[in-house]
This record gives sequence, C-alpha cells and structure tokens, in this order.
Amino acid sequence: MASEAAVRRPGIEPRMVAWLFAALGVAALVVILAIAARTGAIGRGNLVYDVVVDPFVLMAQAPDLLVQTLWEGLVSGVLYALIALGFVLIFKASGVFNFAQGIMVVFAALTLVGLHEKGVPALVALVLAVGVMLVLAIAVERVVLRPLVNQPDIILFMATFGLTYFLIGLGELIFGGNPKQMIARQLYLPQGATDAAIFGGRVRFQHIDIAAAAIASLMIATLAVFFSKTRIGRALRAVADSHKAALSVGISLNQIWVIVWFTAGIVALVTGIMWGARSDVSFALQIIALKALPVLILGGFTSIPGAIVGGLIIGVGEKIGEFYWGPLLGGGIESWLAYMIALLFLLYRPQGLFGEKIIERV
Amino acid sequence: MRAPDSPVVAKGDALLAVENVSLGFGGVKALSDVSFDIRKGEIRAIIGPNGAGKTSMLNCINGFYHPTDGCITFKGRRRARMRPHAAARGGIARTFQNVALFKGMTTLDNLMAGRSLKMHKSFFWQLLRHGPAMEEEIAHRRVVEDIIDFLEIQAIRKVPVGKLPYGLQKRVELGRALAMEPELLLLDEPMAGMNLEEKEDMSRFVLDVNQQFGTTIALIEHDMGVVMDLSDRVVVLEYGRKIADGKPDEVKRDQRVIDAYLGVAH
Amino acid sequence: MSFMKLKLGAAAAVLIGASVLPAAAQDSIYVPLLTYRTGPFAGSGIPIADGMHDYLRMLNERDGGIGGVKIAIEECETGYDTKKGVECYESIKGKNPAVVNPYSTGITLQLIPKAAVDKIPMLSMAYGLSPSADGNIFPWIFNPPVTYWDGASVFIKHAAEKEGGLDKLKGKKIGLIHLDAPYGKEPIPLLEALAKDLGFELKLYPVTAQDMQNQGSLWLSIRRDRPDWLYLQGWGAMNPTAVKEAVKAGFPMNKMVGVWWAGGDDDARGGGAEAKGYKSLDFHAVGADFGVIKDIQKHVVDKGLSKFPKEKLGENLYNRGVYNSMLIAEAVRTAQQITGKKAVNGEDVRKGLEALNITEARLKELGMEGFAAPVKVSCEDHNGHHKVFVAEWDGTKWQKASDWIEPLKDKVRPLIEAGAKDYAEKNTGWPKRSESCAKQS
Amino acid sequence: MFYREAGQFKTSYAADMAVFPLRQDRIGLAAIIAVAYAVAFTGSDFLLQAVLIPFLIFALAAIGLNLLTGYAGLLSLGTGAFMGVGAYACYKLTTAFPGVNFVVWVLVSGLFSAGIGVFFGLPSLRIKGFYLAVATLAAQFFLQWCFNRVPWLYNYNVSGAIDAPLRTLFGVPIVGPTATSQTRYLVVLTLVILLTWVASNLVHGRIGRMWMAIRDMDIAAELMGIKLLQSKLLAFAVSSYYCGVAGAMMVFFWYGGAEYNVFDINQSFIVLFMIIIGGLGSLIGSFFGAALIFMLPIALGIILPAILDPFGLSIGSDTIEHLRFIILGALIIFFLIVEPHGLARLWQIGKQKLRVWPFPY
Repeated sequence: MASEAAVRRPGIEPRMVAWLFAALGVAALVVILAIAARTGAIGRGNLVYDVVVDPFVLMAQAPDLLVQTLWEGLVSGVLYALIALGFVLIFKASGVFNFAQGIMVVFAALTLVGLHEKGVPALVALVLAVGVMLVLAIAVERVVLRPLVNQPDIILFMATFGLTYFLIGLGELIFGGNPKQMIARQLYLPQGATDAAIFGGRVRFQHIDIAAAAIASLMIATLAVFFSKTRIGRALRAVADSHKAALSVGISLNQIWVIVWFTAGIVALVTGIMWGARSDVSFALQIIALKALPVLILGGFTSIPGAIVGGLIIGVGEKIGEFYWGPLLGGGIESWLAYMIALLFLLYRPQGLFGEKIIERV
Repeated sequence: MRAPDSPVVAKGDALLAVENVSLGFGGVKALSDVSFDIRKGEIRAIIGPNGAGKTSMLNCINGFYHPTDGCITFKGRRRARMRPHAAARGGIARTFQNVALFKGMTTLDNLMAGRSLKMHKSFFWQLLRHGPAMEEEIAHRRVVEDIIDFLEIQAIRKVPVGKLPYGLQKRVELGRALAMEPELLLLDEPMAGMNLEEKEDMSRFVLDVNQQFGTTIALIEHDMGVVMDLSDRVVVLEYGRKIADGKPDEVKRDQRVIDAYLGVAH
Repeated sequence: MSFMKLKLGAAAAVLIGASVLPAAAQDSIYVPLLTYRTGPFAGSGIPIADGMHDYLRMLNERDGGIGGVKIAIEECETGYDTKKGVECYESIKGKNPAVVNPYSTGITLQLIPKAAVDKIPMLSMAYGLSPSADGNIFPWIFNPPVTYWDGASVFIKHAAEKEGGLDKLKGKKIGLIHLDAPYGKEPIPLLEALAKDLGFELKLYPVTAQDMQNQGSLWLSIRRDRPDWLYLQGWGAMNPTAVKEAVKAGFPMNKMVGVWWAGGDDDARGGGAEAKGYKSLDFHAVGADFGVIKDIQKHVVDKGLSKFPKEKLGENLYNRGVYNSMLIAEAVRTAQQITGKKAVNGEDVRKGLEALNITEARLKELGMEGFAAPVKVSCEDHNGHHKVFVAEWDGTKWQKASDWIEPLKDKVRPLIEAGAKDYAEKNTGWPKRSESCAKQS
Repeated sequence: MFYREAGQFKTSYAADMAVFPLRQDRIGLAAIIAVAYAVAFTGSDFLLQAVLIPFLIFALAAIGLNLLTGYAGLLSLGTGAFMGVGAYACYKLTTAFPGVNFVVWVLVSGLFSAGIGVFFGLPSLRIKGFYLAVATLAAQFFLQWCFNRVPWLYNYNVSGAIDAPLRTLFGVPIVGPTATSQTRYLVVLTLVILLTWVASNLVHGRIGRMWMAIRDMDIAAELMGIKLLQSKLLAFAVSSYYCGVAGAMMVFFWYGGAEYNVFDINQSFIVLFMIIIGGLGSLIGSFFGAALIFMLPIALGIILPAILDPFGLSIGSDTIEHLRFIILGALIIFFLIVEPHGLARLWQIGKQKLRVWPFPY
C-alpha cells in the first residue's frame, strides 16, 4: 500500500517521545532527591523524604529483607495467579465470570482434609477430593450452566454468587466451620525451611513455598501443553473464540464446560493445598481469593500468561508497598493496594496487559 | 444547550464537505484520502462493495471515529476531531446498519430519548416531575406523537422495541433519528433485510422526510434500484477510496464502478 | 406490592408467634447464648459454645436446673458478625432473658446502650469494653474476672519479670499483634499509657479480618523492627497463622504471649512442635481432671447430649465456656438468694451479679478446686481485676507456667474510670444509674 | 374482574404519563401505605425493630444500587462502602452540630457519599462491565480501610466504633438507646416513601431515559447527543446518595452503632442479590428483593425448628445457619433460572393475568 506511507507522519512515534521524557524526568528527580538527602536538605519526618527516599534507603540498608519481601510477594503472587488461572479457564471457555472460584479453593481443600480426618488415607483422600471436584463440575454444568445458557453475563455471574453461598453452607454443614490443619506431611509436601545468608543478612526460604512455586509452574506448564496439544484443548480454544463456531464444527459445549470446570476445580484443589499448608484451611481463605480479581484486571480475563504475570505483579507489588510504604499510612494498606494498582492500570490500559486494543464498531 | 448558531446554509450549497479524509486502525486502512460534499436539501447516496469503508465514512462524519488525516467541514466550520454528542448538537442524526435501538425501552421512550438534547429542565425539577419538568415532558411528547403518526407506528407506542419485528425496529430507529430534528440525517442501509413492501414504505418515508422537513440525507444502500430512484447524487467508494462521484445515471455508466461491482481484477 | 405485604405479614405472624412461645414458660430461667459455630472465627467459637452449653445442660440433668428451676438454654448463631448479633439480641430480648452473653466485643459494644434501656444484664466475661468495669456508669454491664487492660498489664509484668524488673523494660521494643477490630484494639490505650510510664516502645501490628491468614508482610515488618516481646490479641484463624508465621520468622516463642483468647489448643497446635514455648494468659485451668468436667462427661457427653468430641474435653476454650456458664449459674443462684424468687428475671440477676462472690469453698463445692481463682464482683467494680496466670505450650498441650499474677490494678483502674466517664460524655443522654452504689451496700 | 382498566380513558398526556395509570393501582398503593403506617401502632417490637426497619433500609439501599446497575447498567460491588460513607458522615455531622435536626443530617450525609461515589465512578467512562465491578471493589476495600484507620471518622473512640447518640424530633427521641422502635419505624418509613417517590420521578423522566439509553446501547446514546460521562457520573452520584442515606439510617435507626466491618463486602453482595432477585431496573423489584433476601433467613431460623421439633429433631443454631446459606444460594440460582428478570417481572405477569382474568389471554 503506497498511500499508507504517504499518510503516516514522518519522524518517531509521539508516544515514544512521551516515554522518553517521562524516563528522563524520573531520573532527574532521583538525582535531585539523592543530592538533597545527602546534603541533609530533607530528612526524616519530611513527607517527601519519607515517601520517596526513606523506603529505598531501607532497601539498600537491609537487602536481605528486600529479598525476603520479594520472595514472600513472589509466593503469594504465585498463589494469586493460581486462583486467577481458575477464573480465566472458566471465563475463556464459558464466558462465565466465576465468582465461586474462591470458595471452590476452600471447598476442595476442606474435602481433602475433612476426608482425612474421617480416617481416609491421605492419598486416597486426595483422589476422592479430585472426584468430588469432578462431581461438582458436572453438577454445576447440569444445574447452573445448562439452564442459563444464552443468558446475559451478569445473570451467570450472579448464579456463581448463588453457588458460592451454597458451597459455603454445604462445606460447613459437612465438615464444620473450624479451621483445619492441612495434611501437608501426609501428602509428602516438604516441611521446614532453609536459611540462606545473603548480603550479610538471613533470608528464610520455606520449603513449602518453594514447593508451591514449583508445583504451580509445573501445573501451568501442563495446562499449556494440554491446551495446545490435545484435541480437547484445541476444542476449548475454539469455544473460547466463538461458541457458534465451536458448535458448527460439532463440539459439545456441555462436555467442554464440564472439563473446564473440572480443570478449574483441580487448580482450586492445588491452590487450597498450598495455601492451606502455609496457614490453615478455613473459610477465611475465601476472602483472600478476591485478591485474584485485580490480578485478572491486570492480566486480562482471557489470558493465561496474563494471569501469571498479573499475579506476580500484584503479589510483589502489595508486599513491597505494605512493607516499605504501609507504615506511612498506618499499615494494612495491603487490603486495598492491589485493587488500586489494578484500577490505575485500567485507566491507562482498559484491555489489560495482554488483551487486544478494543475497537468499538457500530 | 442548542446547536451552535452558525452561518445559515442556503439550499443548494454545501452543508458538509469531506476533504482528503483518511482513517486507519493500526495497519488497516479503512479510508484513504476521500473527498466529497453534501449539499443542503439533497439526498446523497454513498455506495460501494462490502468493506469499501462506507460505514467508517459515516462514523467519521458524526464524530464516532476521528480521521487520522484530512478534515470535515460542517455548516462552514472545519473540524479535525469532535465528540459524537457535539455532532448531534450540531444537528447530525443517524441510523445504524444493524439496528441500535434501546431494546429495553418502549417505542415511545426511544423517541423521547431522541429528544434528550432538546430538554433542559433542571435536575431539581426532574426530582419532582411536576411543574416545568412535566410541562416540558408533555410538550416533547406532542412532537414525538407527530413523528409516531408520520411513521404510522401508533399501535406499537408502548411496546418494548426488543419485541418488535426487524422492519418495524428500522422504522422506530428512523423515528428516533427524526425526533432529534436533524439538519443532516445519516441512514446506514435503512432497507437492509427488508422485503419489497417494507422497502417501498421506507423509501417513501425517506422522500417525505426530505421533502416535508427539508432534511438533508446521506444514505448508504446496497439496492441499486433504490439508490438510483432516491438519490440526487451518488459517491462510490472502493477499498476506502473514492472511485466515482456524480448524478446516479453518470455514476451508473462509470467504468470503474461497473468493474467494482462486477469485481474485475485490477 | 400488596402481595409483598402479604408475605411480609406472613413472616411477621410466624415471627411474633415464635418469639412469644418460650417466654410463656414462666417456670424456667431463660438463658440465651449468642454463639458462633460458623464463619471465619468458628474455630474459636465452637469449643466455647459447647462448653457454655454443656455446663448449663449438666445443671439441668444433674440438679434439675438452678435452685430447682430448669434453665431454658437457647443458642443464637452470630457468626461473630455484629449485624447478626444485634438481630439475635432483638429476637431474644422479648423472651425475658436472665442474662445475655454477646460473646463478641463488637456485639457487646452495640448492646451496651440497649442493655440499660431493656433492663437486661450483660455478661461479657473477660471481653468487651474494658471501661464497662465501672459499675457506677455501666450498671448493666459485667466483665469479670479480668479486663483486657488487666491482661495487658499482666503481660507487661511477666515480660518485666523475665527481663529482671519493670525498670529493665526501658528502651525495649514491645509489639502488639492485634485483630483490626474493637476487640483487637482494646489493650492499646493501656499499653500506650504503660509505654509512657515505663519507657518502652510500643509497636502496633494490626491484622484485618480478610488478611487473617495472609500475614506475610506483617511478619516481615516484625523481622525489621525486631521487637523484644510480642503480645498477641488475635482471634479465630488469625492465631494459628500468627503462631506459624512466628515459627517461620524464627521469633523466640518464649517471648510471644497471647491474651487468653489466643490460648486455644488449635491456635498453638498450628505451629507444630516448633511452637513449644508459646505462652498465653489464662484465668482457669486446662484439663479434664476436675469434678465439674467429670460431671459434664457423665451427665451430658456420655448421654450424647453434647456436640463436643469426648477426647477433646478439658481443652482450654471448652473450659472457658464452662467457666463462663459457671459465672452465669452462680449469678442466678445469688439472685435467687437475694430476691427469694425462683424464676428470676434480668433485674434480679443484675443484683445477683453485683453481689457475686465465689469463694474457694464455693469453688470446691462446684468441683472447681484449682480450676479457677475466687471471683468477687461489687457494685462499683463490675470486674474485680482478678489474678491471671501464664500458660505455656509444651508442644502438645498447655501447662501452667507461672503463679497467679496480680494485674497492675493501680494503673488500670484510673484509666477505667476515666474511660467510662469519657464514654458517658460522648453518648449524650447516657442514662444515670438508678440507685447509687453507696446507698445500696 | 375488579382489576379492569376498561372505561379509564386518558384524556391528557399527563394522565397517560402517570406512574400508575390504572386507578386500581393507585388505590392499592394508598392502601399499602396506610397499612404500613398502621403497623407502627399494632406491630410488635420485634416485628418493627428486627424485621420492618431493616427491610425498609435495605430496600432503600437496593433502590440506590438499582438506579446504578439496573437503570444505568453500571455494575458496582462498592455499595457497602458507600453506605458506610453515609453513616460516618452522618455521625461526624451530628456529633459536630448536635443542634441541627437529625433527619436533616441523614439527608445531607447522602451528599457526601454521592461525592465519593462520583469520584470512584470516574473510571466508568473507560471501564465497562466486570472490569468496572472490580474497580468498584477498590472503593469498597479502600473506604472500609479508611473507616477503620482514620480515627477522626469515629471521633477517636477507644472502641473504634461509632454509636448513635440521643437525638430527638419534636421532643420525641428518634435516635439513641431510648428511642422506641415505633418512632424509629415511623421516621424510616416516611423517609423511604419520600425517597422512593423521588426515585420514581427521576427514572420516569428525561434522566431515567438517558440512563436506560446508556444501559441498552451506549454508543447510540452518545451519537444522539447524550454525554456519557456526565450521565454515568450522575447515576453514580444519585445511586451513592441513596446508599449513603440507607447506610446512615442503618446505623442510627437500626443497629444503634457500628464498626467498620459492618460495611464490608458482604453488605455489597447482599444488596446486589436483592436487586437481582427483585428485578434489575425496577423500583418495586428492589422492595421485593429486600423482602426476600432479608426476611428469608429470619423466617427460616424460626420455621425450620418449628417444622422439625414435632419429629423430635432438635436442630442446632449452627445447622440452621448452614441451611440458610445453602437455601439462599440455591434460591438465587433457582430464581435466575426460572425468572432472570426477577420478582418484578413475575409481579407484572401476575397483574397482566389478573387484568385479562378469567380469560387466559
């Protein structure tokens, strides 16, 4: 297309220029502040200092803590990512924004532990728990999705609310509401911790956290293979692109939905085990699951890599924020920081990290 | 707020002029270097094969898309970019290729919504829905009722438009555009998917609008017969470029147009 | 819309009907128990609920109630949710309750103003609003045997003792990990006051309900600040998580002390063997080898009238429930003695509570010898600021690790009276005490 | 047969545009209001304090959210927080200026949450659907954090909670421990009726049409000259105002006090359930939803034991609680399947059937 060159303005993209200037500005600011701090022009108590200098000084002074913070953030980020992954799977395949993912995490873990409490050997309990998730998936497809097919999104969204309440009630009814110990040892999950001397400090790596990271990445890899290589996986992607198209090439939506919800269930189970092993298995976990929502916003609802990257950003971001900047605001900012990050990000890029640019048509 | 008062355009001279307009999404070019004008009081047809950029052209005209290049002059004021509601205030109304009615609302409410621009009673009176607010409602209801009579849709006055058959929805949409009392009315395939009778009705409405209200009309249409009968002048687009412009019979004889329609390889 | 009214009316009819029924039975003492066996705090709530229920049930089974009058026990589920708690209160207040146990500081705070108006005494045993220990201003509220402020002061004393004297605390860092709710915030004013007096630095580590099990960054800050002592005012799933995190962070467990509500067996068990040395305050003994627990087992548990697993009998929070019910029963009994009535109502029980005096001898009769210290409540002092001791987790169960320690009453009491006065001033139109204490005694 | 519009001709557009064109409906409404007021003098304390007052307050909150979600099509999960803003604003105002009539402060406090609502509504121009919902979660958690960590909001109370001081109207206490549930109920009822009337005016006029236009087809609405941002922000403002007033009423006329976690995310969810079950884009639906979602658990708590006792089955309070959750969850799904447009639609269908009775159609 010859004319294209003609209409394109000469010179570099204006956006690049803007970025360049922004970068330069930040650099300049840093230099100025550094000098100011050195010369003692601004010091402790001074707001500017506390906000933009002190945290970094702290980072420099105690790099071991920084590493520890990053590690903690990384691990919780991985777990957020896992929950978000469950959301994404279901959203891709059935367009349902599955609010129940959080409670599914609790429910799965609870089933596992509860069965073990009732005397079932750990590994058998694990298998049974997987079975329960399958039953749940089938039930959801039959009772919720099938009758509600072609309803507006918000209706399906609300249905998952109903599912959440139902599962909370059911779970507490069967297993009781008291927090339970995750049977990490029986599941041959590593215990204890390793202390690594870094920068003259001590950084503690919980084996369970390492395992969590490893298992999570393994799981994601498996899913990736599953989606790209297997027949069902391809079918899933087809559904994700267009229900009608999928139907027209003879893919059974119901079957796909069951598979997807089952997969999400397994993801939930793994998440539940990992988080349960870090703290306890209790219904309080379900609130943490809400943290997956900002992750989704960052990553975009349909992108698996988005979920992972988003999870890590949120995990690390909120830990760093809480640890270094939280005290300024009286702490506890972790509870909303993630959402604010996501919100601000949205304003800049409504389609998320990996989503495509939205072109509105009429 | 009423339409920005601008030099009154006499019948016959250009109400809207499109100059070297180009539009691109990333690499894709929807329009490149298109120029034509629409004279006051005429019916101007924009035709072309699928994907020729006709709808994109309308979107540019009423500010939904912003041309990457070139500019558009409406009622004597040039503009590179403006918000759609500004265009609406300026007196541009339109209908859509695939009906864009407010499905949850009744025919009446859809038309009343078309009057939003012309209703200015304050929020406070809206809270009370008495006194001035109510008088305003009634005044505009009258106008809307006239349009309803004009389009012969009295029977479906209080039916949610989502329940209406396609043909009627098209008609309601026309009504909604008319409710805005526009100077320039953009019709995007007003007769798509209609049977012969419906097409005849619609053509009659288009002509009546043009003659009774003196509204300038730009319409996109595939049905050559309709275009040739209705329009005073035709502009032909292909692959986002203008390939012909003129009176229907001239255009009909233009070789490039024939090629475009018969799809001769270039 | 009329159809909605119908439904409304129907519901209403049902509600009214149901709400008057039990009240009709005048030959019983109605003791509602606001408990929570659901929700994120159920872990702590369930054993307490069972303990409270089982003791009263045992009285019914063994002695046919109190003074020959059966106790009508009714549990109302709050889920530790203030909203539900208030609903519970509204639904029971019509049934002439003898005494109300909100079992949540949040709910207590909501009910304190209502109690005086509805003339229903409220027993918030070692929880609730510390200043409500001032009987002159809170005639209807009772929180024996100790307040959170006493508890905090005992913790400070304990720390001082280990450090070698109160003066040794100067310049030390003491951290408070607390649930970010009224319950968790309670000890802050006292600790701040003591910090000023004794010159130690107080560090606050609040934990919001939604991050109860997500304390990673909090413990990082603790590692940064390196406090010498930690005081844990946690509840529910927060406690085991905190203990675990402490183990993870390698904090010396014997320098971490929990308030009595952070002393559940499950709380410490969370940390596993490494949690050995974790301490918690307590005002009653742990274990099943007491007459009272044996009786409960005999008359209630063995008959399958209890929800509590037999093997867990005598766990800390279960015994706490038992202790709480014991206070209720004794108050009712005292009320019966004072008024001579059998079926006592709220106002009688309030008198009973103000005259409550559980001596060693009485404890012996109750089969609670060595189970708890004597309790005495007076008209002015609705608490008593009694002694507490420090228990230590030996990896499998709680062990008494200190003698009974007297709280710093001289520091606490003035703060209490000041706080009470302040409360009354803040709530304009706060009802005055009907009959003054001086006149009464 | 008594429900016929036959013979009721509209002779003016005004009559035709009335909210209740049918005479029977107008009479019915009047009757209901009359009954509602009568209940104040006949109903038991429990009925008023624990059933009707909360029901009315929730209905108001539901109307608020319905204006935003049902009419303007903007999904919000921040309702709880916006209610909180109203409550805390009201507390600050009435403690700072005890002289001013409390009812005034209740109505003014809504303005504060309206302001906050507008602020958190700003993203709504760029963000749509679930993205916006999650954005409102930011408001939910941030504001809840403020209620807890900004002691100024609760006047530095030791407890960190706000509680209702004694306030009177015409010398009669309406707020505070000494206020009888009867007077509270009357105040609440009057305010709710008033605000419902205003809301209905709003949605039946130009502004309501603007909102619905944006909900149904925002692009078309914009091309018709409706300014999206202004209209959306207006929706946020009005909606938050209603939520704020409801929040203030909740604390001062129902609980008598509150801590920050009263306005947690579950509050938002409950209100959302109410409008979904009751019917999106329907004021009366808000009442239906509030009635069902709020009263069902209470009714269950009483009915379940009543059913089970005769069979010698005693049922624990915890079991009831679990069953409540299960039933509520199941009910939500059930309703969504049976009538996605909520009770309001059922109500309409019922009326339609009544109109043509005894003929099927």
